[in-house]
Order: sequence, then C-alpha cells, then structure tokens
Amino acid sequence: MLSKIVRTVANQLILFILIFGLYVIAHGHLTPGGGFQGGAVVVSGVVMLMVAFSSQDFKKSLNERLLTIMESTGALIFAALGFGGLGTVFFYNFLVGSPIFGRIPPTGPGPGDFWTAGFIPLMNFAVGLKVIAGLSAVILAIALFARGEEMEE
Amino acid sequence: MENIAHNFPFVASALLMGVAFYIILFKKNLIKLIMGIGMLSSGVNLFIVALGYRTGGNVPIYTDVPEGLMVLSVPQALTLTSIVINVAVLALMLTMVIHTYRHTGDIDSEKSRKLKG
Amino acid sequence: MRRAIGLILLLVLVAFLVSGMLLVHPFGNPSPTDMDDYIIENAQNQTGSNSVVASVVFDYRGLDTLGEATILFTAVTGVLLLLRTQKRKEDGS
Amino acid sequence: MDFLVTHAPILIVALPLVAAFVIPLIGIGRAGDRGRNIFSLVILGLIVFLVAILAENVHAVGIRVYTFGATAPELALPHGYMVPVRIIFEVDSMSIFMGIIVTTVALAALIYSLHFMKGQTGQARFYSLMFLLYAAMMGLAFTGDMFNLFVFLEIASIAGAGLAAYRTNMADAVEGGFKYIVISAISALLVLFAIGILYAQYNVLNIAALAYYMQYTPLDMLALGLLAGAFVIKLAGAPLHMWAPDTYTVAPAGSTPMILAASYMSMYALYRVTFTMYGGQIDTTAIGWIVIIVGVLSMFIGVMMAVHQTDIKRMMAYHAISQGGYMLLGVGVGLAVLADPVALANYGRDAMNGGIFHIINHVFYKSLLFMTAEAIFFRIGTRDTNKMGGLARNMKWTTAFYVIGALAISGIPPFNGFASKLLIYETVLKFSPVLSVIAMFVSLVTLASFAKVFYAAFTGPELPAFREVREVPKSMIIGMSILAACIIFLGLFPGLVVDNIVAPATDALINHTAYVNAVMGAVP
Repeated sequence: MLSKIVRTVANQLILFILIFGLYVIAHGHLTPGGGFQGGAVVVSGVVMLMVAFSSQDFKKSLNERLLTIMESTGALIFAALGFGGLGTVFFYNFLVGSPIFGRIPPTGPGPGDFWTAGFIPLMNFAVGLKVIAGLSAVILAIALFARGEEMEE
Repeated sequence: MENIAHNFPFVASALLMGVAFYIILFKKNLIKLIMGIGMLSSGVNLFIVALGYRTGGNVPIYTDVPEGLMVLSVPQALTLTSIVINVAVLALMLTMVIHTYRHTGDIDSEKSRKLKG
Repeated sequence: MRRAIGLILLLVLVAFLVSGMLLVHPFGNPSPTDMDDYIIENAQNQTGSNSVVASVVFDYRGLDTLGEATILFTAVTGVLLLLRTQKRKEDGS
Repeated sequence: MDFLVTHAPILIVALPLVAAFVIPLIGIGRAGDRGRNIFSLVILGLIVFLVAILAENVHAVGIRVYTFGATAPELALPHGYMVPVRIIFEVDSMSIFMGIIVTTVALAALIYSLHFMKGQTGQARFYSLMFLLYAAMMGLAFTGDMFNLFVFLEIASIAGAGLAAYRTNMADAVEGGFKYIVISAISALLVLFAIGILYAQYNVLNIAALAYYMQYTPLDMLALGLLAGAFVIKLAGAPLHMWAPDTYTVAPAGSTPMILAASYMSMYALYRVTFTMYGGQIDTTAIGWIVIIVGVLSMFIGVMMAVHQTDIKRMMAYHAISQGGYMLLGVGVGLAVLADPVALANYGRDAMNGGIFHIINHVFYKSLLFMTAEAIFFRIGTRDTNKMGGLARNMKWTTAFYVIGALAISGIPPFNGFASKLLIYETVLKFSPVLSVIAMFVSLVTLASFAKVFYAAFTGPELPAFREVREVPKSMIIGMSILAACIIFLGLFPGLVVDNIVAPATDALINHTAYVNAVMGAVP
C-alpha cells in the first residue's frame, strides 16, 4: 500500500480513466481505437488501483467467478453476432440498414455518425467486456499468486 | 546503398529481430528470454505496419480527415491482431516462469532444466 | 564452441533478413494495392463504418478478430488453470 | 439439411469455440461436472455428424469455398476485382482428411479424459482448452488464408501449452509447457514475418491468390525458407525436435494425443505451403530433397534416442519424432519428382499416398500408446519402466491395447502401420534404395524398443506393490477401444481407405490449379 497522497490521487483519477476507456470502446467505429484498446485503458486503471492500494483489497470485489462470467459473456456475444449473419454467411454484417446502428454515412470525409456501422459497435462492446475481464483476471491472479495467495473461487 | 536509405524502416526492423534472436539464443535468464520474444514480435509488427505506409497518406479513418491519399489499412489491422496475440502469449509465459521459480528457486534456464534428453 | 557456431548461424540469418529487406518495395510506396484500395473505397458504403481499420478488423477480417478474442480467452483460461487452487474440491457426485 | 451442408465449414470451427466459452460457465454451478461432461459429449457428437456430412459433400462436389461476410458463401472475389478481400475457408480432400483424423482423436481423447479427470481441480478450464485446441486444429485444416492460419496456429500453441503444463505441482510439467510455448511463439513469429513479406509483394493474404500471383522472386524464397523452418520446428523434425519429448511426456490424460495431432497440423501447413502455394511451375526437387533429409534424420535420431529411455512416455515421444520422419520421407519423394510426370505416375504419387496414409495410421496408434502409458500412470503413479512389472495380470485391457499399438507401430501385419510402411518401402526403393533400407532398419529398432518395454512393464513376476492395481475405469477403456477399432479397421482394409480418403488427399495436394481456380476462377 502506497502513501495517502498516491491513494487519494488514484481515487480521483480512476474515474477519468474509466470514462476515457469507455469512450474509446464506444467510438471504435468512428475514431482510432476500439474494444481492445479501450479495454486495455480500463485495465490500466484497475492496475493503477492495485498498485496504489493492494491486491488483497480486490479479492472480494473481483473474484474469479465474476470475471469468468464477464469474459465468457463477452466472448459469447461476439460469437453470437457472428452467428447472427448465418442467414446469409457467417460474419455477414446483418445490422447494416436496420434501425440499430444501421445508418450509412455519406461517402468521403465527414464528422461521423454514432448510429452507423452495423454490428461493429456491438462487437466493440463485447470485445471490450472480454478484455477488461480477461486482463484483470490475469493480472489479479498473478499478483495474488506472487504474494502466495490465491484468487477467491 | 540507395536501397538502405529507401528501405531504412524495414532494415531497422530486421536488425531489431536480429538482436532479439541473439537474446533468445544466448541469454540464460528466462525473463530475458521472454523479453527477447517480445522484441522479436515488436520487430515483426514494425515491419508489417511499415509496409502499409504511403508517403503523404492520411489515417484510414474518414472522420474529419483531410482529402487525399490514405495509408493501407489491412497492415494496421494485422498488427492490431498480432499485438493482442503477443500479449496473450507473454502472459502465459510469465505465469509459467513464476511456477518454475516456485519449484526451483531459480530462473536460470541451465539450472532449472529438469528434463534431459 | 557451441557459442561460436550459434553466432555464425545468427549472423547468416540476420544477413539474409537484411538483404531481403533491401528487396522490399521502397518505403512509402507499396506497389500493388488492389485489396487495400478496394477496402478504402468501399468500406463506408458496405459496412457504414467511418473507421476503415475497424471495418477491416470486424467485418472484412472478422474471423481473425474472433480468433484473436479466442486467443485472449485461451491465454486467460491457461493462466487461471495454472494458478488454480490446488485444494481438491469435495467430490459432489 | 441444406443449411447444415452449406454452413458446415464454419459450424465445425465455431461450435467448439462456443462450447469452450460456455464450459467455464457450467463449471460454476453446483451441478458442475456431470452437466459439463454431457454437454461436451453432445457438442462433440454434433461436430462428428457435421464432419461426416461435410466429408461426404466434399467427396461428391469437390472443393468447397466459404467466404466470410460476403452476400453468398461462394462469392470469393468482389465484383469486378481479381483479389479476394475477405477471409475464405477452402475445404478440399486434404483438409477433410486432416479433419477426420483430428475429430476421431478428439472424440477418443475426450471420452478417455472423462474418468481420468474425475476429482481433479481445474476441470472446467481443462475441457475448455481441449475444445479450443480442437477448434484451432479444424480451423488450420480448413482455412484458405495465410494470416488466419497464423491465428489458428497461435490458438493451438497456447491451448497446447496450457494443457501440457496442467500438472503444475510437478516442475517438469511446467517446463515442458514453457518449452512448447517458447518454441511455438518463435515459429509463429517467423510465419508472421513470412506473411508480411508475401503481403508486401502481392497485397493479398489468400493462399490461392498468392499461388496465382506467385513470381518466385528471391523474397519469395526467403519467405518459403522462413515458413518451412517454422513448420519443421512445430512438427518436431530433427534437428529441431528438442521440445517434443519434454512436452509429450508431461501432458495429462487425453491432451497428449491432441498435442500430437496439433504437430501434424503443422505438417499439413507445410504441405499446403510447399505444394499449393509454391507448387506452380518451379522445380521442387531441391525442396523435396530437403524434406527427405529432414525426414531421414528424424527417423534415425528419434529411434536412436528412444532405445535407451526409461520413461515410457518419453520413449513413445521419441518414436513419434521417428515416425514423423516416415511421413516426410514419403511426401518428400513425391515433392522431389513433382516436376517429372513419368516418375510421379510411376512411384511419386504412391510414395505420397504412403506418407499421407502414415499420418492417419501414426496419429491413431501413437495416441493409443500414449493413452495406455497414461493409464499405467493413472494406476501406479510412475512412468519409469524400471519400476513396473507384471502389470498384464491386473490390467488386461490396457495390455491388449498396448500390444495392438506396439505391433502397429513396428509395421507388423495385419495392423495399419504395415500397410503404409509397405507403400513407403516399395516406392522409396524405386527412388533411392539406401533410403528404403534405412527406413526398414528403423522399423526393426522400433520393434525391439517396444518389445523391451513390453517385457519390462507387463510380463514378469507380479511386484508386491502392484498387487492391488485394478483395471482402469470404463470411459478410459472406451476411449482407447475407439482408436484400437480404427487401427484394426485401417489394417484390415487398407485398399478401401487409400482409395477413398488418402488418394483424393494426395491428388488435392498435387493438383495445385484446382485449388487456385476454386477461388481465382470464380470471377463474378
């Protein structure tokens, strides 16, 4: 556990890191970034908290069961979106033209419209969920194991 | 010689790979070995992402981009995939090194080798 | 002795790689670009995504991304398998 | 039914992936183990059915193309373009041949593991990794895209390493897994580098399109060298075989056969690259000779190292390297005479038949042998042959399976090893008699080595420590008997098998234009 100054600053900063990470995930189809990158940003916030406080403090809140469920859910949503196109072909972008994220932007450079790109934003969310859960689980497991403890079931 | 000036980014990534191979072959410390593999993958990723550059090209993202040429987008996607793969591989390797350290109290690849031909 | 042989092999390999790199197209001027031109031209109409990279990652090469997500899943599964609790669970059956 | 036939290529890969994602969720509940076992069996049964209908379909209509995300599966090229943009699965007879092998082994390995893993920790993740490994191997067999091949190769390596290191309480298990992942990571990065070089020149990633545009420049040769080196490392060909014994020895339960099959998927990738991608107009004699030399070296070094091993699984692992040499020898002869139509028709094609037939034979009997070794370990807790003795008394089924596997690997009729080895001897004799003599000699040493272990472990006086040893549980016997039945079937009807699945696979490799045209000829 680090000093009080570090802990206070980390407490304040985590909010901004989370918001930035979620922004990167949500705008993956408009700006550089996406599920993987945004997920990694969020996990960097989690790691910062683990360094500022200590990994034992996370044993209760981030247990293995929760992270496993989150990760499997993310992966399943992603695969389900692939299966969704199975009416035509696997991974067919079946949401283009539908009311959800179905708009097509005007060709060429433009400001960008959030409700475009078919299943890409949804996939970004699924991958983001997966990356957040997966990387947090890995880091927490290694941190706890290195201290001679184990993750809560 | 002219080629070297033109292809400097490619040559640099090849040299980075050479350094990585040196580390992988000659360093006994398992953590250094893992770092060598990380460097090797960085070399390959740099090579692939440099392949797609077009002089004066813009980012291949249409949101508020100036008119003009765009750099190739497929190498960027490949590099993204390969970076994530590399993260996964390194995580698993580090876990195994932690276990090896637990068992043998050492991360020297010569001393910890239980398995002999 | 082994070290010397290794060094020579390494130098040969690096020489091959570097000389190969000199034959690649000049930096900043890739010569056939048919596939990428097609993607850059059509990504916006076909997928509706402003980010061409995102449309490559999730649409044109979507299976690679499924594979990539799977790799992350595999690695996490592997790490948690290796760092599992060694206590045996009570036999439920 | 039409729906299933159309989408079978992706369903075979996607279903095990979904199963792998779901299994950790089932493991959480209290119903746990039983539910998960039933779920795994149901999914695998479904996949076996899908593989069967896909194999029948490929046999009937030829190469199947499946384009991801296009408006129809057959639309490989976008309108008016000559480059495939999307990822394409291309299933030909060779892919389906590997698919049949992997699926059979997976079925046997899964059933075998059910009892073996009972009461162990981390079961959910173990089965999850098994399904991931299976999905990756099927993806490797079906994919028609270089980068996709790299991705599946990585999934297979990571899942395999995780499985190999499963017994974390033993130091050698962790080290075996670590070696496997280091070797796999390096070879996968070499593959990726080669893919970058190919992409730089032709701006495509599809295997058929690369073969179509291939110019055989010096850079292409560098890429071929990198790819071949990487795949030879992964298939444990001498002199780059050092990882194989360590990894095969420590992998638990049914996962050893799966990792073994994964290394033959690298062999498949090697053939795919040399025959299909580079197999156009150039003279492949030099490449063929390199493959032959690697094969003979593997054969010889593998068997010589195997003779003095005391660890039973380690001995079998060295024999796996040695048997891999036979496959490379057979196919290498075919590759060396690929440019010479007379020699190819005369003996080259039959040599390739032998080499490819040997893959299915070897995977089956070596998997069976690994399973018997694990069964012994399961009951007596050691793999050291010096500490065994008199096991035949109490473990009758295991002994019988061991004998079947040992006779098959030594090439004794009427088992399947004889059929493929005879094909290899006959045809290699026409190509180069010396190589044929070496192959026969290696086979004799193999027989001697397995006979020695048989006498040490199974016969002899009953050791007091093993008086209480019982036969292994039923699910393990069922798993082993599936493979034993396959071995006997292949041994009794080799002609049937060669004509119906091996020869089409060989022709699919030789006939490089058909593979290319399936994608590039489909101009909309």
